[in-house]
Amino acid sequence: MPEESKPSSFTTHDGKGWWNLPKTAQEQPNPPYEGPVGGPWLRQVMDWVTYAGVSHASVRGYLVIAVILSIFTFLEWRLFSIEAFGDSGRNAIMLALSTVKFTMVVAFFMHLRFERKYYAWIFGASMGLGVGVFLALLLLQRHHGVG
Amino acid sequence: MAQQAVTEYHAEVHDTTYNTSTGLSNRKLLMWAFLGSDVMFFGSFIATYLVYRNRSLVGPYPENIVDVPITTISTFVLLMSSLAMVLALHYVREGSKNPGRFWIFMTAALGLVFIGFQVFEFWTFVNEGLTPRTNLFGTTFFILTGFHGAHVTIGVLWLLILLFGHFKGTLRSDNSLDLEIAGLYWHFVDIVWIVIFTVIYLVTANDGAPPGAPPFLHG
Amino acid sequence: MTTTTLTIPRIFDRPRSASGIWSWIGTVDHKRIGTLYGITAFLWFLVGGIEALLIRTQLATADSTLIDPDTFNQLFTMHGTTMVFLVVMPLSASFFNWFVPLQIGARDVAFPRLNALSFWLFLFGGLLLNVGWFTGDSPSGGWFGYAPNSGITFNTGSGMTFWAIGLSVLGVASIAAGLNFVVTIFNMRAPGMTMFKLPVFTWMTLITSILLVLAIPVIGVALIQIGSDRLYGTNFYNSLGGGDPVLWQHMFWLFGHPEVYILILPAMGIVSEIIPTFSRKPLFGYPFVIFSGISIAFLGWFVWSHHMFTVGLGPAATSAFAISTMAIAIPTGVKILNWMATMVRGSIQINTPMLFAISFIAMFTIGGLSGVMHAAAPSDAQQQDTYFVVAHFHYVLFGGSLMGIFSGIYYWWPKMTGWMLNDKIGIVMWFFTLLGFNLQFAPLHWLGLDGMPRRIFTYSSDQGWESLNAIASVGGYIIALAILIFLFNIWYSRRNKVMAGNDPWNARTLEWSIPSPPPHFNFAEIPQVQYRDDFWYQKYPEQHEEGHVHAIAPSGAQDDDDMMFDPETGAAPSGGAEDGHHDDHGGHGIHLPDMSYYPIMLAAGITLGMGGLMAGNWVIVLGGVIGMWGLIGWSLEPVNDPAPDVEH
Amino acid sequence: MNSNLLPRFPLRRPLLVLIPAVAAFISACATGNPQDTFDTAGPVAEDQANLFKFIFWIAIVVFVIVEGGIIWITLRYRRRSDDEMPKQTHGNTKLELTWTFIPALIIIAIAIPTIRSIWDLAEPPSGEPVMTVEAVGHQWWFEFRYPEEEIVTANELRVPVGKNVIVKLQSQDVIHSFWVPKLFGKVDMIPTRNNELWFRADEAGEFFGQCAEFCGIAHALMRFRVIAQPEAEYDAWVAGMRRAPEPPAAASAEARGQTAFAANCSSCHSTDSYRPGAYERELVTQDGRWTGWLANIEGARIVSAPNLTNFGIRTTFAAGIRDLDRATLVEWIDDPGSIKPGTRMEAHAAVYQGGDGTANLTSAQVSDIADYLLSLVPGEAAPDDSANGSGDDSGGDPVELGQATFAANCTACHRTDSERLVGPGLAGVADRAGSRVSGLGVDEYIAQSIKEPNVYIVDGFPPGMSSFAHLSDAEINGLIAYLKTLN
Repeated sequence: MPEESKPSSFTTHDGKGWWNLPKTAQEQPNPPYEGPVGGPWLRQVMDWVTYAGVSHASVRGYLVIAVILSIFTFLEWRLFSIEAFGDSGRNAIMLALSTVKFTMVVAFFMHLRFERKYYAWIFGASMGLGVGVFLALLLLQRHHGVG
Repeated sequence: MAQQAVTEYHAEVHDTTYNTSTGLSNRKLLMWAFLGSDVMFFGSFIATYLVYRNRSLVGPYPENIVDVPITTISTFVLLMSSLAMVLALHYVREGSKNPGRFWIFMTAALGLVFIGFQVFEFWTFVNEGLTPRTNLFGTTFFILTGFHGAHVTIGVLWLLILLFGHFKGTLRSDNSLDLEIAGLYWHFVDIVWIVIFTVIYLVTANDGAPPGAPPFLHG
Repeated sequence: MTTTTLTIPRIFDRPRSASGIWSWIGTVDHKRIGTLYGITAFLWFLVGGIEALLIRTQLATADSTLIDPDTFNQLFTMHGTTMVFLVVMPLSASFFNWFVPLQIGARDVAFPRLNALSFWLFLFGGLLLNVGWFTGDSPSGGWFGYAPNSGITFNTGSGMTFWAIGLSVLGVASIAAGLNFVVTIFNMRAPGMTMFKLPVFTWMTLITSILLVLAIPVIGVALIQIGSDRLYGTNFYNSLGGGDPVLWQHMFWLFGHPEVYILILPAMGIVSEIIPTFSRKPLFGYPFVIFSGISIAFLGWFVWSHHMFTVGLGPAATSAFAISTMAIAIPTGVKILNWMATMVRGSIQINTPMLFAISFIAMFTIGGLSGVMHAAAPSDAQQQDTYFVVAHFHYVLFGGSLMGIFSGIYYWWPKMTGWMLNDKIGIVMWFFTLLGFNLQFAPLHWLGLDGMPRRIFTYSSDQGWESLNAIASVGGYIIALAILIFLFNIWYSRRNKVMAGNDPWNARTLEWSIPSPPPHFNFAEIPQVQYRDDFWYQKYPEQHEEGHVHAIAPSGAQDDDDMMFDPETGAAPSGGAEDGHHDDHGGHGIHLPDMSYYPIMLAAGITLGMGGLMAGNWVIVLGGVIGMWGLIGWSLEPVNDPAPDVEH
Repeated sequence: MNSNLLPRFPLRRPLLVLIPAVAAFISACATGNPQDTFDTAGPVAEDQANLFKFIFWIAIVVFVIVEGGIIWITLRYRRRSDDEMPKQTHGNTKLELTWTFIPALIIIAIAIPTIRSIWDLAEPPSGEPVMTVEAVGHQWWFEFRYPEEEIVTANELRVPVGKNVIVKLQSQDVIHSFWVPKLFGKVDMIPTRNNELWFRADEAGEFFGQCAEFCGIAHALMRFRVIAQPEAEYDAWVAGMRRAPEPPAAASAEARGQTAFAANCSSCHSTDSYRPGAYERELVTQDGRWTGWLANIEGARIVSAPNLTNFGIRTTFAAGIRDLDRATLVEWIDDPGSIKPGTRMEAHAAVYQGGDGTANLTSAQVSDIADYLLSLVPGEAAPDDSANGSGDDSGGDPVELGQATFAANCTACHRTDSERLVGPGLAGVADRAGSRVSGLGVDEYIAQSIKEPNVYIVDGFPPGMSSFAHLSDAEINGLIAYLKTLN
């Protein structure tokens, strides 16, 4: 937490609506989020893609992401009809590809890559809980061996 | 260029800091928390679909009617609408009027195209004998994709209202948060579709009759 | 910067009444909404209580024919549904609304109109649930609605459909309220109030709200599924179409177990405020209490199948859920011991709120211990669906949640009204509550172990269950007597008013630093927080171990004549706090959100739209029109009118 | 905490008295009531009760410490003067960690026997002889099937003492739960799922069971008995269930009752499952009654119902809620809803329609039916392969023989007018039969339908009928002759 302000000055309301808190050290922005995965090479990639440090990516960055998403979607379609992988192999590939797509949209289009960590925590925790709980449910149902 | 980036950074951060305990906008926090809630909503539907996978007593089964190539196209359309959405936000924030309008319109239009694909798909399925009452696949498929479609529809309406606001001048670069929040919702609908597309189309589209169930005969 | 707003034609003016019914219908003030929640929930409490009394009357004797089985099924279905969704949850919500903004030093919640929407949806959803009492066809499939018994094949009336629709409406209300409080607690804290300086009640509200936001969607989906089964013939839980009735149980308890903590955590928060106050000691082990709350909430997601030990999960899954369930006992035990340790070496004032809080610990402990017995799956096979379970969860929900809530009512009543509830009558009420409660529910343990199943409308005399059932029924009537004493206390104390002043209990949190009842704007100046229990250390600076506190009075408003209230009416000072958006009072420049009719319109629209699924398409259309009107009006209506400066 | 305070504990002495008092109270808990979970009669319930008692004692210790502690703390530290100010202690990490770990240890102590018990009780001990029965939950009665002995009965499960019994649990409609507190904890009966449990009765006796999952309007009245008997008595019962009752004397009350029963009750209740092959047929017929009800819930006149074979040896009826005696049986037949609200019999059987819910029978008929039912006890005769005395085959009128054969074998599913039950009404069958399958004449078609019913299925009917090829040629010919008289 940011350092507490000196209690000597009791700040009054600044008159901009009930939701606005008085100006204190509290409202200083958190340090900008530095990305979910570190590593200098990744940061360089990110810099190129996003002008690191900006609160959102550039138009060029968005276009690059969109092209990657399109390629992945195309790949999914092409790989889907290949029988050689077998069912489980194909499912693994599909899940991997769509996880990448999912992450890219969340990280770049939804700006989670550039945002304060609160948002990532909220969304990540909900996703984690949902995946955990529903995987447990699926496992339980599989155990029943019905169908 | 690096110098410029740093300056831009400070400007941006200042712009998006609010007088709240966390410095985050109430509304954006609300939207993210809502998306967390919606994760559980769609999670429940998807889990139901997977639990009932391969358990239909009668056809049609997915392998009989699911059309992956067409849905790949509609998936692509929805992905592109996400791109249009970020571009719209970018230009509205920047204050570029016409590009902003164009991309908001494109987002909504691509969303409409996606809904069109879905309506077409539903229509085809019903014609081939699959309704929500037919079997478990029909029940879970229509409810899951139907609720996603409802989310898209709400998103399209929201975008059209914002587009109207942009013409009227109530949506400007200084309150682009309105558009950003709608954008978060829109992208969320997109990522939900990425999951649904994988689950229904790429993973289970080849499911046939479960053992013991009668084969489905076309016609 | 000036704002261009769309001007839309107004059918009726924005509400401005400061009193009368319209001031309540249009209100967005968190305190008024809290009051509305409280009164409405208390009325439902009376309804649910009457249902319980009818049930107990029927079961007081063997082979009773007083109530026919169908009515009995409706009674216990609605008793469960009412007490969970229309009583304990909204009573907690009433405290959330009243005291979270006050405890964190805010002037309102983050989204006042959304807050109003939550309340109206709760009210209307509750009405939808109870429509059946007027059509003669109340829900009768149990509050758990197990498929396929709740499906259209086996439950042909309209009751369970209204049940599904009504609960969905309540679900929207709960999610909206949950989101609101998450944002409020994260974002609206007074300067200096870091997360680990939050009062425990606020913390428990935050945890409860997060649980609401994440758990309600699961039951929402389950309700949509069973509703579409009933209305449109889909196959989700229709076993003839291959649907799996056990999936309903999974979905229901996936929600249902977090729901248990939604019901109990607020009460835990309330007693965590009351015990330190009346022991004159800070809560012992604050971080432990918080973290145990968090771990209870997290673990609560992975124990749901212990409600289903008898459906045949197989030994592996049963073992896993038995262990995870037992694990929850650990953080719960930590909380109980911390409350006790708070009292040790304290200076315990014995009065009504404290007695209720102590009873909470005592009774909740019993419920917790029988909970561990349920976690042991083999012995649970004998207890599941017997009166032992009924005893267990009433010890948790009545002995726990409701004791905590009554303790909270007595504790915060002076803050909410400005006058005290009579303590002597309160203690009499406490005595009868505790006596009646134990007479009513302790025998049920024995009945359950003696093989009496739940949800039976009668039992035959050869079972040997008569005497204990008779005792239990007497206990039920004693509880009813206690509630009558409570109503008498309100009437009596209102007639013989003893004014409370700002801080009648010598309490510890910020809400006691402002007048009772609080002014419309809560805090004339937003307080600057330095410590946990900041208000306490402002009063007793020498008590702080660091030995110093800031010397500033908690609220400048206290001594200011301008801020005095008429205690009779609770009305605002003539300076005009009610229309606080004017800049002319006290120079504080407080902008409060203005009243609005749109929340109630949107809520009515949603309710009509969903109720129309049963009532007919024209009702859906009507609901759609009203709802869209409300939604559009809401979007275009500025929070403050005339439009003040917005953020930039 | 505060161990130095314990000696001053003011409630110490009362507490020392309290502990044995509680113990005495608890041991007095076994009430001996019919569904007492402590008064166990078999290993499963005993294990479950022992686990409960083990946890209970731990819980009592915790209970006494916590509740005693609360009372003591409240009294000891009550406020004595208004201005006293206790030391502001915020916590003690060591102490708190201690009381995090102590509950954890207690929990582990409870978890170990719990897990062991879960796995121990999952299956019957291997190597010991087992028998299998099937229990089917219906709204609101239990059907019991003995697949090895080919017996179908209802609401009374007879088992031999000392033998492990595996019960396969099914449900035809909603979820029920199968529970005999003195023998075993409950396991749910769930449609679409096959659960099972096992138990053993170590002593002979009649044990009360009850449905434990809310299953609709008469949930409270869905009870049953497990009757554990010494092996020899059990074997005698099995043998008895394979024997036909003595046919009623001509013109007796029982004979009149049999006629009235055949006309009004036999489409739902079978009474002849002692015949060879009747077991499979009863299963198919029961399913047919059920699916027929589902297809037309409002108008159905048939619904799955308890098998009444050798009903007279039961001790209870109406799902275990009444002892079997003549007066109660008469009352039940006349107005079942007054004894068991919501019962499907009154809601659907034709004989209860059109009036106030009581049977459209004279009181004499009701009384005759009761007499007939009570007379259904295993006769002396050895199991007989043919129906109604094959000795009569040679002589007599084939139409009369056919009518008797029809009454005994067919009325569960077929009516003699044109109304459909499970199968089609057979009025006018002679006119239709010739044109159904080319190449088959009337007689041949009917004979084929009796012997190999599933070779040709008329549209709209389930392929549910089982073969009646075990009937003698004379009986089949008689049936054909009789059916041709129906118009």
